[in-house]
Amino acid sequence: MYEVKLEQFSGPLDKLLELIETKQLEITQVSLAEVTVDFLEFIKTLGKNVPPGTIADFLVAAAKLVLLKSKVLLPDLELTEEEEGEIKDLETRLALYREFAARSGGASRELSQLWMRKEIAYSRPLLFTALEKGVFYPSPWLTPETLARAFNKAIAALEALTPEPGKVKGLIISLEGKIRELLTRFSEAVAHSFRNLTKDRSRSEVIVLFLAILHLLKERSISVEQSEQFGDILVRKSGTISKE
Amino acid sequence: MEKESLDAKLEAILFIYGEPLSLQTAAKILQVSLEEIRAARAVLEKRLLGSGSGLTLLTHGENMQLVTKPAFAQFTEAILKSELQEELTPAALETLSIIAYAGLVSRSIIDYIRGVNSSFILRSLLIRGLIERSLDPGHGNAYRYAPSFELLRHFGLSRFEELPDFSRLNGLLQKLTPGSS
Amino acid sequence: MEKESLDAKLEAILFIYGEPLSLQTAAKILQVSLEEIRAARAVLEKRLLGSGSGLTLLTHGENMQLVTKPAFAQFTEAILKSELQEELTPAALETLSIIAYAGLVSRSIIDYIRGVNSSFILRSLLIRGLIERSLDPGHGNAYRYAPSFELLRHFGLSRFEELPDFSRLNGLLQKLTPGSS
Repeated sequence: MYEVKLEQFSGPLDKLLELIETKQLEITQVSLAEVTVDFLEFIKTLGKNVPPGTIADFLVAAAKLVLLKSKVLLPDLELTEEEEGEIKDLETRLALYREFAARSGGASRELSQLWMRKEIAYSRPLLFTALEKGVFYPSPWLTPETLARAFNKAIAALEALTPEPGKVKGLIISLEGKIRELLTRFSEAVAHSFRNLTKDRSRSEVIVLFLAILHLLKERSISVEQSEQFGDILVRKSGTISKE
Repeated sequence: MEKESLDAKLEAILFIYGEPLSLQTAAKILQVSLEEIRAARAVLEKRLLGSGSGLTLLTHGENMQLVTKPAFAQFTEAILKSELQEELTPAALETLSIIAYAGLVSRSIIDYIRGVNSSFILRSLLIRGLIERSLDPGHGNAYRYAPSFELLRHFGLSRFEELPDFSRLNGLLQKLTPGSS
Repeated sequence: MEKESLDAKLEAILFIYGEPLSLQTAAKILQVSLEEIRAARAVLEKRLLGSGSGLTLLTHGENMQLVTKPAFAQFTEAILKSELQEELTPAALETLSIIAYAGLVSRSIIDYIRGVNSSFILRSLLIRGLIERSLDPGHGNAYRYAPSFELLRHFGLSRFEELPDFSRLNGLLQKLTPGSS
């Protein structure tokens, strides 16, 4: 049964909480920006055995972190109201999650302690003393056909549970591959605009590109520049001079 | 909690046991002497009488049993009747259909197929006489469930294989619950 | 025997029924009003606490159940030969804590708080009987989840409001689901 395997993967909020608590930070936008690179590093380590849906969850969180990090890296970068909202939402959710998260004590620890106490109250089974032989009480409308219908419904629900692969798979694009692709293109042209890089690409690819750029930023192999508000972001290899 | 008195502990185990329990067994479970159990029984009997409880202690020689006060015996019938008169819920129907199409099936398989715990519903189907249970050989105290003969008769069938679309549906069940019986 | 008090009658029917019983059903069986049953429940709860009884009353929403005192688990277990209590995984713990503190919560809220898809952990908690689900009115086939009496019994609490820091954490969750309780 697959549930055992699947439930072991913690989600992006759990990972973020772990990173923040390891650094003993409070949950603020600044501390989220601080752990963004570690978070992206972690995504790279997610192997093939991680369900596509989980990877997608991580990428969605990563996109928000990237926004947040961009704001810190590029103070001029203006965020839309919606983007500001997304960042704020991540912060609020993380604070709420911390109250219940297994890793951070809180409610989960209280429940765990109650559970471990093993002070269990016991009840009597339904109509303990009334279970006598000879009673037969079907519903008037209980027929072989109603049984067959009920059975078909139950089986259909069970079949629907089987995880469908492939659906989210398109979202997963190797981060490593993107980084290599970026480096090649940087050697061809000195400066690339982000708009050019992301032209004709799917939303998920744009996210991955963002991650790649951030990763390179961290390694100092590129620098980014935004000349005006709402303007395009220029990405260039470190050590070269802008021609513009 | 160590200070809880012995009569309270005795009451708790009698509540769970349901049937008449001997002084000896009670003494063994509560890890006290026979004299202590006898004394606790007297205390419990007196407390139930004095506190306005709805329960009372029956004593037959060395055995004792926790039951409702005689005046309340009528409620058993009323409760049973109200339980039986309830329509079968969709959940009960679903559980019954799994048992009927499986023929003989363990509780863990039923729970797996339904995705929820079925113990209450199984008990209720048993009380209605729609299913029967037997110990699952080699699985400790676990039970297996089968449709009752009364149900078959009610349907006017001679065997469950005559249920609509039986072989296909039974086959689906076998396929979806691999390695189980 | 007409003079027997209502709380004694209520105790008797809870004893007979065994499973959680709603105020409505109890009122119907005893042929009294809901108000009277509510009052009888309060009297019964108080009497059980004060009289040194081995039993206690669980309350969850409109339902109540008569059970043994949690402190006596080691003795009652000797009778039931109960199965080993499985550990709770971190995912199970945090999902359970959200449901227990919320009282009633939709799957989308659980997913939102945990940041992951919770369907498989919910299924496993349902199969273990620790939570219950019901259709979310006005949301198609979506389910809402609530903690079960089984969970209350395992925690050894009389009601979920006794959970540590309940009102603050419940308040945080209520803010997410305006209109539900």
